[in-house]
Amino acid sequence: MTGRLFPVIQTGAFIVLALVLCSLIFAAVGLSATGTLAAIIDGAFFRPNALNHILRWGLPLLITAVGVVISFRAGYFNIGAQGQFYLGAICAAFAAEWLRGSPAFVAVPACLLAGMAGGALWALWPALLRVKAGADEVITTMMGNFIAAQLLVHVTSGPLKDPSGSGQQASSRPVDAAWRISESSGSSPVIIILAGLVVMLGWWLVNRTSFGILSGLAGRNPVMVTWQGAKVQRIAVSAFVLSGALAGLAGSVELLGPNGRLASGFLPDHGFTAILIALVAGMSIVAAGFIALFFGALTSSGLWLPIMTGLPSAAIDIIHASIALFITAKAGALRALLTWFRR
Amino acid sequence: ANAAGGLIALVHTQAAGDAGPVDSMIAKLNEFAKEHDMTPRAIYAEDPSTYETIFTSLGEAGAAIVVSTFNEVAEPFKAVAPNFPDTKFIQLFADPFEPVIPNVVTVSYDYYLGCYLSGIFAARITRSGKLGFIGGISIPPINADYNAFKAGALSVNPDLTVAVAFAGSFQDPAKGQEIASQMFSDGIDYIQTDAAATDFGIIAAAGENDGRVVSTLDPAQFPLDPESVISIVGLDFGTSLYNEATKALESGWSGGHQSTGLGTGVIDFIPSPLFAEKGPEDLRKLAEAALPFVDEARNKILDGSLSVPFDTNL
Amino acid sequence: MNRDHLHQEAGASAPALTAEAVTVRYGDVTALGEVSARFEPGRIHAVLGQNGAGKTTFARVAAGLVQPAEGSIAVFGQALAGGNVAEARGAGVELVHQSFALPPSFTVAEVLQFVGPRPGLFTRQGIERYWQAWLDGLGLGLDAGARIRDLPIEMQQSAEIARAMVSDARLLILDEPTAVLSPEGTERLFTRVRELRGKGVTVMLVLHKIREVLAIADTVTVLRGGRLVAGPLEARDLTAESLAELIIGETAARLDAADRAALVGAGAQQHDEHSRPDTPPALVLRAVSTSPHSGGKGLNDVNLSIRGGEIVGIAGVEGNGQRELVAAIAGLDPLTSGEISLADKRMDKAPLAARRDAGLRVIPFERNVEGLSLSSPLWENWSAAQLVGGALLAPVSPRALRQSAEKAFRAWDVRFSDAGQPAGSLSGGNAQKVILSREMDSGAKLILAAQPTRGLDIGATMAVWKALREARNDGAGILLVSSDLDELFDICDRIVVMVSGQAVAEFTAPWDIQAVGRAMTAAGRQSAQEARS
Amino acid sequence: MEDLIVAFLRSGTPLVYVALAGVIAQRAGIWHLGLEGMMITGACATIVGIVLAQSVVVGLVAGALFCCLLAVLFWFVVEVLKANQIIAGLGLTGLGLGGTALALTAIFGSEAAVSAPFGLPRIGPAFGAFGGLSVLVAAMPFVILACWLLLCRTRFGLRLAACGEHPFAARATGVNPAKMRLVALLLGGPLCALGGAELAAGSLQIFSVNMTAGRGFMSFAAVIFGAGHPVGATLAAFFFALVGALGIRAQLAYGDRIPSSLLLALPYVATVIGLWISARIRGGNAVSSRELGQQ
Ligand SMILES: Nc1ncnc2c1ncn2[C@@H]1O[C@H](COP(=O)(O)OP(=O)(O)OP(=O)(O)O)[C@@H](O)[C@H]1O
Ligand SMILES: Nc1ncnc2c1ncn2[C@@H]1O[C@H](COP(=O)(O)OP(=O)(O)OP(=O)(O)O)[C@@H](O)[C@H]1O
Ligand SMILES: [Mg+2]
Ligand SMILES: [Mg+2]
Repeated sequence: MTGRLFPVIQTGAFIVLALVLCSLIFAAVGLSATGTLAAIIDGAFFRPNALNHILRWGLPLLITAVGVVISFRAGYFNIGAQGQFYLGAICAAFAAEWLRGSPAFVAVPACLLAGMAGGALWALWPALLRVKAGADEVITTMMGNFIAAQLLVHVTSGPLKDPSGSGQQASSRPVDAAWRISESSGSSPVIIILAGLVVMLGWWLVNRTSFGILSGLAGRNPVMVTWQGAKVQRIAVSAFVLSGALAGLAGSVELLGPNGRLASGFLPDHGFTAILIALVAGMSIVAAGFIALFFGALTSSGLWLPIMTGLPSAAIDIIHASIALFITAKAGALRALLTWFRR
Repeated sequence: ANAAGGLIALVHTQAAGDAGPVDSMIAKLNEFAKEHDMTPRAIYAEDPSTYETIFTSLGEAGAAIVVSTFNEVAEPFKAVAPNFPDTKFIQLFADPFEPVIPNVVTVSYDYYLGCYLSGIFAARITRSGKLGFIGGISIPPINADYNAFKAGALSVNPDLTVAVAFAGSFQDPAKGQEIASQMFSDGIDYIQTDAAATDFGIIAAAGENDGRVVSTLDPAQFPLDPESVISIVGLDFGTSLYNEATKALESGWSGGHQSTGLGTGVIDFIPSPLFAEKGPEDLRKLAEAALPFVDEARNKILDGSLSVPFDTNL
Repeated sequence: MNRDHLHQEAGASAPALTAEAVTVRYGDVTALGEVSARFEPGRIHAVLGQNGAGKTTFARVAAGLVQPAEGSIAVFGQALAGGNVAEARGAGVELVHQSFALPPSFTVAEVLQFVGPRPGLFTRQGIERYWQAWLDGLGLGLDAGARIRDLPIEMQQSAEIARAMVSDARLLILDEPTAVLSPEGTERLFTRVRELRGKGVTVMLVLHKIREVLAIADTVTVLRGGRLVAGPLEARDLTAESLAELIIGETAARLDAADRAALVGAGAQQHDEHSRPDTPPALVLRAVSTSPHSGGKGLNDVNLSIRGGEIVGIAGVEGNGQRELVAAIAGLDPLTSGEISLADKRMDKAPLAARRDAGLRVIPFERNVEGLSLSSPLWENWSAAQLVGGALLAPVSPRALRQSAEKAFRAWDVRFSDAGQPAGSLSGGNAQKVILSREMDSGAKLILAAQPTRGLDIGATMAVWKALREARNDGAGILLVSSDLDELFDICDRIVVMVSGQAVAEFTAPWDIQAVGRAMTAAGRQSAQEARS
Repeated sequence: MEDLIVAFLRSGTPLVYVALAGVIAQRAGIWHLGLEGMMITGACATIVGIVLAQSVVVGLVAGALFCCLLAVLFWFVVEVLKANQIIAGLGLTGLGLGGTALALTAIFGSEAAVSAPFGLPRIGPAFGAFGGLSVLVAAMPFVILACWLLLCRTRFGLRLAACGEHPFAARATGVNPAKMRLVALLLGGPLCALGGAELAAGSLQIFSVNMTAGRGFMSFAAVIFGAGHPVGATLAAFFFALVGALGIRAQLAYGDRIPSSLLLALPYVATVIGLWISARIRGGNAVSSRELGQQ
């Protein structure tokens, strides 16, 4: 049991280290460090409606993070979750536009599927570039994120733009109220069930199928699985596409759920946070579930903090950045430091 | 921790540091809060997904006044404001709400009209017959400004060309400089900017050679380069915020819509007084000659005899 | 051991290496426990022991790569602080690593420059000229401009030795240098080592093969389980049998005569005729050619057939198409022409998974790269073979797989503590047994065994041989690739010699050792002449 | 034409400096996604230094010092704490972007852009149309040459490359890869600072929040694209500058017909295509097996 507990303690310790770094920076610019840290906890867990907020921010992250786990386990550093998430939302928004007028039981599944297809496609080309040409997926998926962000600007101020009023919003028309799967500021049973399904299916895929075990082996040593006769390319492409589809699903959930419309530049850190979650969870699907809720709480707190403490938004960015900086650190490494100094 | 007068919050959806609307709103917010012993909060909301949560949180925190900007916050306002009847919501740069929500005031700006005037002015300043427009990101309000600028210019001389380019960011002065340099070397000699902090690079590019002028958007930019910044299409969000917040504290305040635009002092085409002193001789003369035409167009717009098309598509 | 005696023999000069109660721990594992020994200068010292006995660790302590937890080390009388390579190199110690440690994209000249004493700017031609001259003086036959990754393995080792000689090593340690060499390569290496001794260099060799120890060593030191069993002992006082006993301890008695003979290099033994002429062929290759790889040669018109119940050995100098042969049969290299049949079924284009279904099993060359995923759990490594044939979404039961894996491991006497431990935590011999337990199941009809005993200690080697013989007796056909002729002579029914991607000669028992050797080299020269003309 | 070359040099130079920092780190075995954060730090420190101390030298030195501080932090996290390089790099970038914004608030009371009264020295009117370029543009060829010599023509460079390619080989010859990586990151720090300084004070004299706008990431792409070679990365950086310039051309020519957002995506598309082509030619540029923090 201690084996399971250890990573949790380790991660907790490094989050503390990250917060210490933040406090140093805050102290340097004259902000109260302890006050800020207390406010973070307060905002995460003790604000009104805290649980609802945590679920609202955590669950879509969870869906994307499960996808990231699947592709990372297969050995591919697909950092394109953000772009795949955007493409999912864009495709779902197009589907919603085309299906205008149709009943919810048709439109909602269709939009969710369209979102998955969009995300999957946005993961497919880096996958093919990787397995066919050997082009590094870190760069291709990163570029994919930039391109997707431009696409989002384009569709929200062009083809999907809401023409109502003076037409000055860079966003799509609101989706039909009947299709919404959650309220704007909260979560809903539908999203909870969707996220639960994704976790369960993801867990099953990773732990109870051939694909799960072979992709885990391939992720650590593709040569070995090749010599076992597995088709590594097929595993790779499936892993990319699955992770893209899940990011796309999260995009369409955001569209039909809390957002209710497609807006230029929405949730710009979604993909990156999902990657953090996957890494912190140590590539475990179930752990990703809990860590996603932790990050949901952090996001919720980050929105509460400027209101309560007047903390500048840059300070919130710094908290996130320091956590990213430290959270993948490994314990026992400090021992290495001592050895190094002895040299 | 709140001061006696309560909390007044500005939720700005564009980044601070633009030497323009956002900076001036923050300054006025702080000034207003000090005068009324209120706690000011300037909250940067970059992500549209967070608007509702932020407004709800402000409501829950018992904010007295919440000010926000641009049409993107309209739907969140409609969703949140009814839940917090004691909080007064002000949306600057808005379409009117139908039906009116009793605790929301919307203020519309006809910024594009100022751009139209700049187009008229530009058409009379240019010697090459080539004008430029540089926006931050191609979003609908910026597109509308470009279309109005172009319409104004073509109304003077249909043979002019108006090039348009976007930097892709409101915070990228280097890109602004690169775009402006290319425009200037193409023979363009007048650029209207609409790109917040990106403008700094455009002004720098104009300063690199004689005969290049830019029209920007805030009086604070006049001194950056007195010989190149010829004018601005001003939009005084800060004053607007101050005025609306003052009204909100008065008794008998109620929600509704407020139109501001040309003629109210909030939006106007304003020639640079510094340029009038220090600008190159020939351009100063051209500017002096052009201004009466601008005034004439302004009057016609105000009395309704001239209608300027509003088009948010590129 | 009488230290005073050693000291007197060394005379005035200090010992090349003195270890005093050196202890090294990796977590819970005690890799070395209180090892004390003195090695005289100017001699060739062999260090022996089973896999995991601590030989590499001992070498690394001497080279400053590993900091001992306790104890001390002195080189030529100079005490070392330990754990500092620069210090050890300064004192004259150089270590040639078991798995070579040269950046593959470097040229030989760059490697030498990189370790060499000359900082400051250089030019490409400049260092190539300078180091070429230096290499020529050493007589290693290396091209200074060649890239490491393009060099055949023996040349890579030469480059390692050259690297070690740059700083005028006075104590040169070679960790299992012969594991990768052909018999001729080993001969050349030993000649070089003797030359070095002639120049006053002290050489320490980590070896597994008793025959080689007896051929080269002046003294012998034996480790077992991290402890010093004996040594340095004078080699001339030792026999093969006594050495085997020192290495494996009491189990030595259990060796069967033929293996014992093969292990100690007592010459090839005739053994029972196992092949059954009437069994159908498990593998038929007809005129198979493949395209050349980067650095290697493709197969060229190879005809080969292996019957069930027969072990066919592939002999040849490394890099003459053995890899390509295995890859082609496994379906990992596409054929440019020819036919492959497995158990009478044409499989020219079939993927490896289909070939596995037909009974093909592979023990690949590189156990740590091609055979195992070192950071993955043992049971996953074992399960891979069960999973690749089926659908990707086929449900699996980890618990059942784990249990089957554990059962297989126990049947193969793998020393493991938990099926969930990473494969990399096993010793080389045990890791090889994990592969055997996966590949040598009852469904095996044709087993490709590529260098299955490379780097294994004598006990593990024996286990592999036993397994191969049993599989053969159960009717499987076996293709055994090995650079160790004694191994081939001991267990093969037939030996095919490969040169330049061609099968140039075939031998059956009784073995004509000279003829096999001639085929490996003479035909090579001949084909090289053909290529030139 | 001259104008175009000037604009091209101007937009390429900051990328080149930062990409060189990335190359040095890459050679030592570090995927440096913190370049963006170091670059903005350099830009901020330079302008703030000029404003507060009225001295370019103070600005540059401050930039170099802060970047070195970040380099040490990054090194500590990835090398000592063994954190995932890519995530830690992105974290470092976030720290740089957020830290500079916070610094502005702390020093000047708001995130408003800061103008400096003067920028880096220019090369002077003697060079005609090029006179407006900063001395850092003029120094660039020498810096590239120095990097090339250091990395490809000295023993130090070989050692650095060994640390990246085969750390065990380095360790086995007495080179401490951890120390070498620290040195590599510390060499990169001032280069990033110069890249940032050129961006903010080369032809502009302004610092605004987020003004690097992804240039650090493009520099990193140039490192990969240029195969980790200083000259290759330089060419790649200028290739990106060229594509960016062409993107502007395209906007000026077709801006009213093709949506600008799509034209703005051109550099990224070009990067992907370039990476693809270079991978095909070189037979792949993917790092085959990354340590992904699996436990
Ligand atoms: N880096 C390491 N971490 C943990 N354990 C190690 C490490 N290196 C070696 N060991 C363990 O220390 C013991 C001695 O290993 P060593 O490599 O010295 O053996 P060896 O005699 O060289 O074996 P072989 O014949 O297989 O080369 C083994 O049990 C091995 O598993
Ligand atoms: N060239 C190398 N590069 C990096 N690490 C190495 C290298 N050589 C050895 N090591 C490390 O040292 C440890 C021991 O290596 P070694 O090659 O002695 O293995 P071994 O236990 O002897 O196995 P085998 O029986 O297969 O030879 C390995 O776990 C490996 O991590
Ligand atoms: Mg060893
Ligand atoms: Mg070994």
